[in-house]
Amino acid sequence: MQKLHITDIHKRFGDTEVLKGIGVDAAAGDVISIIGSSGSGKSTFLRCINMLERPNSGSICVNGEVLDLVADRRDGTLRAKSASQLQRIRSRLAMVFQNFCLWSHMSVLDNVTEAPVSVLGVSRKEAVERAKANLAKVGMKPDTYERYPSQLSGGQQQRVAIARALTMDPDVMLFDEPTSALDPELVGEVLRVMQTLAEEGRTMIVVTHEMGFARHLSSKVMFLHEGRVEEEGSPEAVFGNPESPRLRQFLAGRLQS
Amino acid sequence: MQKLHITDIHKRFGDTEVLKGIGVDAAAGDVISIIGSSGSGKSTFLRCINMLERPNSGSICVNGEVLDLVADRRDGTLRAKSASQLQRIRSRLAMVFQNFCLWSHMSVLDNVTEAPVSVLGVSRKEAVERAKANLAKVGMKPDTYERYPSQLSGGQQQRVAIARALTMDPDVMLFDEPTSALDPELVGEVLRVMQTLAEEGRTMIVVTHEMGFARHLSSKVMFLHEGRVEEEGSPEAVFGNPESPRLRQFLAGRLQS
Amino acid sequence: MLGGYVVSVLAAGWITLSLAFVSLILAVVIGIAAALARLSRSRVLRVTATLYTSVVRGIPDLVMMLLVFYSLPALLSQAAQDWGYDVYIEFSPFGAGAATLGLIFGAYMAETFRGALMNIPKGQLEAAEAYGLGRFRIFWRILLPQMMRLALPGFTNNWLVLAKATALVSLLGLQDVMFRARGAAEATAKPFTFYLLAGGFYLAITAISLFILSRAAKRYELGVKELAR
Amino acid sequence: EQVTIATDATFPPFESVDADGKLVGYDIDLMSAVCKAAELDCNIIAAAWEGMIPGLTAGKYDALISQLTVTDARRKIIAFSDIYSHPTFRFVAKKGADLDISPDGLAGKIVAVQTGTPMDAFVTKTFPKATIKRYDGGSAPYLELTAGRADLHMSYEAQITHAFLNGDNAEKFELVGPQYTGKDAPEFGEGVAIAINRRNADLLAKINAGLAKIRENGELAAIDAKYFGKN
Amino acid sequence: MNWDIIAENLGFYAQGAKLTVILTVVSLAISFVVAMPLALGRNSHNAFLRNAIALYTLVFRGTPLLVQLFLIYYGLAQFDLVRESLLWPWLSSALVCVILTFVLNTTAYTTEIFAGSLRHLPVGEIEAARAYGMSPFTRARRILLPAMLTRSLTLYGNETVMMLHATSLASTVTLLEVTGVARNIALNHYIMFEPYVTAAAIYLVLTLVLVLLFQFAQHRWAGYLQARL
Ligand SMILES: Nc1ncnc2c1ncn2[C@@H]1O[C@H](COP(=O)(O)OP(=O)(O)OP(=O)(O)O)[C@@H](O)[C@H]1O
Ligand SMILES: Nc1ncnc2c1ncn2[C@@H]1O[C@H](COP(=O)(O)OP(=O)(O)OP(=O)(O)O)[C@@H](O)[C@H]1O
Ligand SMILES: [Mg+2]
Ligand SMILES: [Mg+2]
Repeated sequence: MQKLHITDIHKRFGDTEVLKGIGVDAAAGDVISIIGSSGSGKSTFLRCINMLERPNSGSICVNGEVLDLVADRRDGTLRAKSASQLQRIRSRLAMVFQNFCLWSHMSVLDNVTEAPVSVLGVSRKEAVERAKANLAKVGMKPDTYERYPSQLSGGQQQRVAIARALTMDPDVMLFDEPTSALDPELVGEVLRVMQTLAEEGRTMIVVTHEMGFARHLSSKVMFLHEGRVEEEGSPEAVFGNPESPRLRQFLAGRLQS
Repeated sequence: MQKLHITDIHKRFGDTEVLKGIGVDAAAGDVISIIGSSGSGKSTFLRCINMLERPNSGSICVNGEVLDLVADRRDGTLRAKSASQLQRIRSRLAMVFQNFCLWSHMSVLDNVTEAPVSVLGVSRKEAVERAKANLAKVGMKPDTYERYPSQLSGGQQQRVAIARALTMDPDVMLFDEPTSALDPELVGEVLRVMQTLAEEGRTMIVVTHEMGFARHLSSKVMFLHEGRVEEEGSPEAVFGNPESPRLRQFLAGRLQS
Repeated sequence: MLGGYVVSVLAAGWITLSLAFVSLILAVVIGIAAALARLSRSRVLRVTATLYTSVVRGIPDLVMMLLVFYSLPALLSQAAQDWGYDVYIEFSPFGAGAATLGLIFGAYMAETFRGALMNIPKGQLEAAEAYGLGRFRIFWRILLPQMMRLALPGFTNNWLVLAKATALVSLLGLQDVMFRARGAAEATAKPFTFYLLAGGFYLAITAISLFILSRAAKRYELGVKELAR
Repeated sequence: EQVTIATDATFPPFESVDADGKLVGYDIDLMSAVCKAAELDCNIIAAAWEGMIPGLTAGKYDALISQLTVTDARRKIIAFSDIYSHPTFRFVAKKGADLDISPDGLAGKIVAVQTGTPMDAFVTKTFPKATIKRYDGGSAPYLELTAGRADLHMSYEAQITHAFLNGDNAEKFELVGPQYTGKDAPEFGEGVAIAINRRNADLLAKINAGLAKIRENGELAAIDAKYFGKN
Repeated sequence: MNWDIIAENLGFYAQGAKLTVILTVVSLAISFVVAMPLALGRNSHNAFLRNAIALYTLVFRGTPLLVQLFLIYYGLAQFDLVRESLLWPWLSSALVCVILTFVLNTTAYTTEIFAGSLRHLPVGEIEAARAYGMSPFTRARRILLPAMLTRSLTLYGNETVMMLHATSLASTVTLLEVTGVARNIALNHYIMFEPYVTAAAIYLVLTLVLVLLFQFAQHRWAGYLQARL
């Protein structure tokens, strides 16, 4: 079944068009990696999928449900017609932000349990249990649970953000560079967690700079360049036999470790 | 000549000791990579070097000048005796923060020219020239110069932060995961810039998760674990022949790309 | 004999206090609603709230009070009579005073809260939206706690001004601290004694408020990184 | 039905509050006597000067007693009872200031008065060359006098003697100039009376009847004697 | 209605408006300059400085402006020492006393507003300024003050409007600003609605000018704080 069906997203900031018609299709269990150079529009695209950014045109369909969009009278951007529909759809899409965006006034545990309790109506007790399990999965030790985000290291914040998304038990997960602040060991661990999720049939869209992840774990890779999908296909095709010169240049740039 | 001579830094947050006696020595042109798992104290150590975090004990010596430290009466942490000495020393140490910390009320160009003009007394015109050169070096296009940090993508913010540090033309540069938000192509570019800096004789301390960088560009690698230096030495020794089991585990965790 | 006057001035304290509290509650409710309206995406709400905050802040409280208490009932009665109803509309001083003060300070509170909301890092709100939290929930769990912290300096100022603005209600015949102090000053020809006494009363309220609010601030500063010294 | 009567209780000895917060003074005693005589259920309350006449016309108060002088201008908007006393008005100044109370004599002098009172109207009209400073309260002009910011102040003679010329001040300040009454200048009005809403002819009649009664039975004279020691 | 009385007195209103504007602008200009260093001092590490400023803001925010004006205008004049001092030519002037009082009062509120914003600046940005070796003065001038001012705009806007309205107290010491003119007419002609509505209209216009100025400033300098709910 089609879990996510996004077509032809355009997005302008002022005069500059950042997204020039991008879409993505994902079935259950698909892991789609989005790669591309800095500023190519990856985060913006991800943010358009759950309407944190209002696209100028395009359509969004999650789990077979089409999100009703209307053009705003003032600037012509699209907005959700029904706030409750948007909320429902968003609760099925969990997102890990590039800069984490943990709630700074809540402890680690509260950050992770907040959405399940208040959005999904999970009981507090169950939410705590799930939260602890997920925090453990990403390697957070129990002595950090009562800390505030400002008292965590960068990598710890990122892991809490991942645990927060996991605890929502969503249909589709949107990851924006989920391992950028992690050391290689943890990257491996988190990627293993994501692999398990994929095997459980969860759909994932992952913006990443980890070519290892894109190559080995994803079912499809999209290469974004200046707001367009320059190339997409299976990892083997994209990495093994890149067609566009931009992609070839992009892949050539990295150092071998 | 000894550019940086830090000894035996201890740092506690409340009851937990985060740094348990760490030091580092660096000569001109040294590139020292600090690796270690998330939460091991890398950022804290870097922040102690320029006294953004007050250590509980230890000594700091930059460019042969010993920073005078006295114990604070209230909590016993060390603070600089003379504010002007601290400023002078800090102006020779440029830092790139893990979460960038750009000044949100200034445009990109102002962010980069601010410190050279107001701290080093460089003329505005020259600062702008230098700033533009450095922004170009890290691949920022001129159309972004007048934007505010909030209008930049994560990678762009990180590049501005790097350009800001470069424009200070410092003796010692402190980088806290300077390439975490960058795509592989840009990582390559930024690392090349850093390589040039090293060749010019500039000293760098780099906290990094890029093992490629640590292995190929650094003159020395330190592996931090739970607030201690678990292992240090030449990259060949550390990567080729890791002694401590923790380091071996750490290095084994990562995926091959 | 002076002692008796002192007692009578201070006895009016509870009128001042209860009026101040009722007005404050009104002002906070109105203020939050107007602040949210000003930042909302709906043009109608935004324009209405902007009009409200600009116009209401534009009219001096003294004038507003006089108009509401004296002219408005007269106009309303007149209108009612024109329509053929012989009713006489009358506001109680306390009610009219509290309503007017609430309305006026609601506008100041609205600006205060708006400023605070604008200073909340955008990502905090986005994360809440992305997880599908409902509007009410977002407000209650994410915005309010952070807004409280940021709004506290302005809120404190507004409250202190409001507490003293209650003295205006003496124009409507309500005997608050300032009214009594003035009466005592004239009766005894010792104005300084009684104005100082009134000043002391308000100062005490202020000191107590600041103490309580600084406690509250501590509660809301939790999780905020403190700058190393 | 209760009759609400407002007074600006900042004008001793005519009306002020005592230490218990009770209203006291000449006008208060008089009003109570009138109410008793007219068998009215009266509630005398303290109000702010600025809000009194508007409050009366708006119907918030039924009557006012506050040494209100009867003038033609006021008659246009409110009704007055029969006049119950004829106050005298005086200047007060520093002893030995040797002032010439005439339009030219006061040229350049600073005269302090309470805003919107008969005294205000009188000095404004009679001494155009003087600098006139207007204050809200009854006591502010005295403070100006002692601070030396004003040369003269004009008020009810009884108020000056009662509220100001006692203790220390009696040695430094004195009443100067003629005793003015309504006969000397129209601004001082015909005398003082109780103000009543013009629509309330019924109440006016009752109060006038009460006034007549206390005048006849000597109560008014007794109150006069109590406060001013004259008959 | 008696609008002809208002028409006759329009000249007075014009003079009153001029005085109102002068009082507002002078008080705000002085207090703005003074409040900036005080705000920095209010958050200083020096406990004595911090507490001294806190005490000052407590006293001047804690007592009614009317009482402050009363004590400064009438109170000081009761001391022979003051009257014989060199300052007396200044202190005997109502204008000087009024401006002095207003400045003392609004500076207290403004200091707290600025100090509050300062406390809420993102810690990382201040750390970055330190890390680049900026001296405290440079840090204040280039980072703290600009960020503080832009983040306080809404609150400071409130304070300026409140100051504008507070100038109405000047009439209690014989300075005839707009409210004083209105009160004179009201007391002399026994009308309330017309003079005060006229006054209100003047204040409204002045307030709207302030509001527009602040909206412009918000747009021009605080655009980086993205307001959006
Ligand atoms: N203000 C604080 N209060 C309490 N604990 C803190 C505080 N700041 C940091 N810590 C703790 O100190 C430890 C070291 O943090 P640090 O930021 O130095 O880690 P790091 O090595 O940089 O990790 P990362 O790679 O994730 O950035 C972490 O366990 C962190 O939770
Ligand atoms: N609010 C904004 N106003 C103007 N331009 C913006 C705004 N937000 C983003 N942009 C621009 O849109 C482009 C795409 O940004 P986006 O954050 O999607 O990039 P990205 O692909 O995620 O990059 P990175 O890998 O660096 O995170 C960038 O050039 C950025 O400067
Ligand atoms: Mg991005
Ligand atoms: Mg770190």
